[in-house]
Amino acid sequence: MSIIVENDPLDQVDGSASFEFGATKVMSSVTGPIEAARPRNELPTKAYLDINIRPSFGVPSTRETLLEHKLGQLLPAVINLDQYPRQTIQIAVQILKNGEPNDYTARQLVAIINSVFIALINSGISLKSSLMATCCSISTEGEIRTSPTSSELASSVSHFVVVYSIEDQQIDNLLFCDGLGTFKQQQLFDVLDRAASEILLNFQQIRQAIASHVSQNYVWKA
Amino acid sequence: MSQTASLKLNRFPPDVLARIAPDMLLQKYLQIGLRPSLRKFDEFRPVVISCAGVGRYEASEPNGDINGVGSVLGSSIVKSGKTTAICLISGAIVEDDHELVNDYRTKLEKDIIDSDTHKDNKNASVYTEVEISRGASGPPNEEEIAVSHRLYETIYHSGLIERDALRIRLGYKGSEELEQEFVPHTNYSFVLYATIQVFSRAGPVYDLCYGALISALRQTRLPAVYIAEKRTEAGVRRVRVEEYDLVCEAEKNEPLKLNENKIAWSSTFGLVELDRDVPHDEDKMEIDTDGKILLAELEGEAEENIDTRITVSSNGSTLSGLSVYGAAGVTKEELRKAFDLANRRAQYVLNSREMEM
Amino acid sequence: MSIVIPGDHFTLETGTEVVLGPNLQTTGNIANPTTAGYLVQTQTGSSSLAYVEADSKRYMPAAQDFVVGTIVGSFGESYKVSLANFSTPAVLGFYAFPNASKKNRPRLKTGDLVYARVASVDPDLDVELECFDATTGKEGGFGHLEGGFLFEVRLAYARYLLRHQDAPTPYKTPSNV
Amino acid sequence: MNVDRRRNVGPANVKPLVFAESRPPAQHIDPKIFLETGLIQNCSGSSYLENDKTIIVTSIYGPRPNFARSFNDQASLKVSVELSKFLPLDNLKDNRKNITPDKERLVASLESFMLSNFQSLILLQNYPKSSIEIFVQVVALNPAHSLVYTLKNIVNGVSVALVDSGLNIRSVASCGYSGGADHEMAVNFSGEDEILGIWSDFAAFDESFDSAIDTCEKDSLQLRKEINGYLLQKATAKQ
Amino acid sequence: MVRDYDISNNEKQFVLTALEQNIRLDGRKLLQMRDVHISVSRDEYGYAEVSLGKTKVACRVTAEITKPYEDRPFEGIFQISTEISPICSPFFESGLTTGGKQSNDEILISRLIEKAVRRSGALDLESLCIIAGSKCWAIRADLQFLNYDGNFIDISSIAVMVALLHFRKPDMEIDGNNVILFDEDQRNPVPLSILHIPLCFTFQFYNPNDDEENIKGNLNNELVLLDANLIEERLSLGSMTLTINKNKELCQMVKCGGLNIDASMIMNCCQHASNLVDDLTRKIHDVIRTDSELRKNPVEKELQVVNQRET
Repeated sequence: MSIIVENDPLDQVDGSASFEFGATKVMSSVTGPIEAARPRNELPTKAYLDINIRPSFGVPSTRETLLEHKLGQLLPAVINLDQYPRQTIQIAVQILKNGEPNDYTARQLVAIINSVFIALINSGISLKSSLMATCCSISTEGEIRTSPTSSELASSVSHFVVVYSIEDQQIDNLLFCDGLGTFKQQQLFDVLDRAASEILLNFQQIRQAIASHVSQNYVWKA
Repeated sequence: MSQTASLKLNRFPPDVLARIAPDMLLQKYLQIGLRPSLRKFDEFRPVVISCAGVGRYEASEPNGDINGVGSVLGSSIVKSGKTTAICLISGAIVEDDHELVNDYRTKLEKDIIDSDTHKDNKNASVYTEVEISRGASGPPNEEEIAVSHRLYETIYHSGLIERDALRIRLGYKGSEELEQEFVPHTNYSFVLYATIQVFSRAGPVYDLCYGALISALRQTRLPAVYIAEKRTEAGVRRVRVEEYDLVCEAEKNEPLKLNENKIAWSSTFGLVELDRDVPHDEDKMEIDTDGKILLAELEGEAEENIDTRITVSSNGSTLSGLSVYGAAGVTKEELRKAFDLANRRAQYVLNSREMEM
Repeated sequence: MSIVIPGDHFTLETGTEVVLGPNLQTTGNIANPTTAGYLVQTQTGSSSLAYVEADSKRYMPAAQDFVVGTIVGSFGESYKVSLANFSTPAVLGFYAFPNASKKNRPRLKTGDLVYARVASVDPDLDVELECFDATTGKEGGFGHLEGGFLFEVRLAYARYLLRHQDAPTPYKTPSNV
Repeated sequence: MNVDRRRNVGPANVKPLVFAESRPPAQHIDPKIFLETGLIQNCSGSSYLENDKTIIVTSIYGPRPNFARSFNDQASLKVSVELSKFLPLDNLKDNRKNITPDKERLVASLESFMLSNFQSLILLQNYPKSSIEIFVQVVALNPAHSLVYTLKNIVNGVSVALVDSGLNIRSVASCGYSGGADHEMAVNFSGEDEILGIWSDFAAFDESFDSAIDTCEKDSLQLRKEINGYLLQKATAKQ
Repeated sequence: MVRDYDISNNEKQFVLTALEQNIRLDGRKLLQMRDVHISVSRDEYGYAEVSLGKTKVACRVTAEITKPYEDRPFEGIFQISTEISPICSPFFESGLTTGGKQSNDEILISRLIEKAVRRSGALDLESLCIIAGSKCWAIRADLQFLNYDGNFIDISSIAVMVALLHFRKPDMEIDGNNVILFDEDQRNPVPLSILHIPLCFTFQFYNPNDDEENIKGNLNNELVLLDANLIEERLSLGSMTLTINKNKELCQMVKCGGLNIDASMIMNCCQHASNLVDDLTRKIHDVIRTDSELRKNPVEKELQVVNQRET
């Protein structure tokens, strides 16, 4: 897949990034650690994640709440939340282009996860590891497609969002997997393998984007 | 002034320890091969599925007359351990609009292209609202919304309900066929709604709600619908609005057609690493397992503290609706173990006598 | 210097004293960067130093840093000082000024700028500031800043300016014009 | 346009299901009740009451600390009634006002009736600085049941849940019902021949009013027998 | 709790002193607008990104067929959504975390844009009617606020208007009670009927001396500036928004409290805005024209479709 990453395009937040692959584009921002907006968001031992996702059109609905929930399940695995007790880390996401039918969120979730990861790096918040998300679909013929297009998704039997952590330039742990539709056990394992090699391949682009941003921030070092 | 200070060993009862140091308590149990919920590692809570019998076309007693009242089309009560979920299904009628918006082509070409235009939305789902009783009123909280939408999403993509199964074939009163010339221009379909109330919440809510929803859908019967009359009203500023009065038969109905092989049961597992450093009594039985322990249906404060989870639905052999997350990472071997358990569990629950009702 | 990202582990030499700087986490003798930046490892005598030089926008207080903050209010016997917009304010005690006493307390208004030193940082407590030189107890240039303008810069640039006195831009940042 | 963002409500332009009524709803009401307590774990007391296809689940939370107010010398009581979605509400009419109120107003009047009834029954002064909350959920409703008849069921459900909760109460309440052709009445009695509350649509206090009270009392005595029987059986089973 | 920027007295004094000398932090003159940069999507209709200095807003226009309002059977529906996400600054809290309550700034922006665009009849609602009383187009403009550096109002009016001009709805035919929609490949989609282009200009007022002087009326040396950036907007003592179109018609004028200003200043502001509106309108038209020229020629498109079918 061809990936376009824009590093730190936003001014008022601590870290931001846009992630575009195919017809899907998402912009994410991270601010924090900041003071909790209300007392009930102050957790005594760790930071509170305030996640806010907005759709490309229309008002946020239960669909976005579920996406926020999924992101909230994934992120504690990579953020060192316990380093920021009582603080809030605010994550705001704006979906710019869906790139898939309305009843699907796979491509958007991939773009959300990847853009939030880069935004987190830019914000300087302490992370445990690197990660990357990708999506796959299984067609009616049982064929696996990585980063399926909108029409491939629509005609698929099942589709998956897979997130792996990356350590020492290698695929490490399966951090998140969200599968919808019906599939066999073996098919899922094939999907995980395909996703892993896809991630290993594409993470180079993200790494490069991060590296060039770092050197940009230190122009005087050159 | 001589006083000696002494450190006393503090002992906490399990429920207190579960609150202040859930991970410690969990490890203490696991060391001796037990769980805080006292179930075996791979043991699920007993599940009882029963008929609520409140639907319009359901009978409240076996072999009794159908209730014949109300607008509930299907219902179920599912009890898992101490937790109960009551699911009610109802419906409404909507004018099909996808014909209208997606039918891009001119009429001449319609037949050629029809086959590929409607592929994307052949599935339907149930608009679900989950309510977990917790001694507070107000709008649904984030967890309730997430569970509700997850149910909608999982049912939609699993292909359990086809759009065609909800299409209404209009008749005349008393079930006569409708004559061609009276057939309205538009097509109508049912929309399904579900409300699930969860009492005594403990353990995985999603599994229970999924079970309740599936069980209620299996009981759901759709009314036969006929056109009572065609009204042409003069509305505001004498705009003519054509309306059809659609009436559901009081007793005539047919069961909602489900794709039987897509009926599944959902199971949730927790994955926890055994901490060898936690002190434990030497003489107690030691479990030998390297790596992580898979626990079926986490329940109680100590167990629910585990944040690596696997949720999967299975019809006994085929999987659907998978959710895996957690910092510990999940290996294929662990997934395989979870899937096997989920398959066996689904076979057991779906074939049990209760499910037949 | 190489650019590292989280997950790029490297092994610390055992047997020698290693001082860990910012943005590193260790398990045993394996170190893991917590953000992206330049990995800096230097050797001085028997001990070595390792840290990740990373840029960000939000200032995270570290003890002995020199900072410029805005007074946003007072609470009990101390001022609340904002070091970055929307961050939890730091605390600057009324007696953390040179020669301060019950009778001679500083008179700062909300919105005033102060130049101070970070006295203590603990994630579970509020950050504490002081307006005197810890070694002499004297003023040491700290206190109320009058006139001028406050420029916000990225943290890496601020550190660069602090280390290079001959930098081609005004000396301190945030600084007086 | 206000959209509910917290619920997945589906398409906007739907028509509700309209059913042809082939037979009038059964007029005969089966007075048999089925009771169960303690079904809900995470509250102080609960009850499940089933009567002729009407299901009412009551849960009581409290006494729990009340942070809302600075100080109160007795517990504050709150009653919430929730009618599940899809319930046939056509028969729930408030005949006192001769109008069919919307769902919210209906619920509000039920809540205020219950509040005044139970405020005097629960020994609130024994729980200073606390709050007690009663949640009533009408899970299923027999469309033949009128508002007043449902009220009776709700009151009896709450009464049993109160006993289950172990909260200090003066006595066990039981509510009786009397329904005539044009008038309906529900009277809530405490154990000592004392009336806790009357809900009636009688316009005048004439003989028919008195006889309706008598009918209610008889009904309530009968119900008390059933409730006590259940509670005794439950208590002995425990031992 | 409302979060706000902590602006020091030093910054405040510095900005105001500079303003008195007709200098702004970014080097502009008091009544000078920042450069407007407009870009529209090449591969879809109805999407525009506008930046005004560092302030950045995107707008997406979508259309669907629905039932018209009962009391307006001959009109389509037009909605503008102006919810501000914390993505543009933590200063704006999200609607859901505040329990659905909008901040004052948000309410102000949504009302102003509503009046400027919707009530001024920029979009011809009657042209959106398909079958009176039963079917019409519902047009929705969703504003996405991406970066905050002051003046969300003016930029929003530009973004909404560009996105509306850029939007094309599918062509259709009516066959009795059926509506047949045509795909992009089949027939070129049709633009909306835009009657005029109302644009907002927001002026901010300051008094470097004492507020009381204004009220007493002895000295009226208040300062006025156009298109404030973040710090200028936070320090402002009052603001006024004028909505005006190319024909120099004033569509809206709003001044909600704040600093008392000289009546004649309003006239000067109007005059200034009407000088600026021409350029800005031309710029918008240029962007739209360039975009439609870049898109494929319709005849070519038709042939392509035919070819595809034959092979």
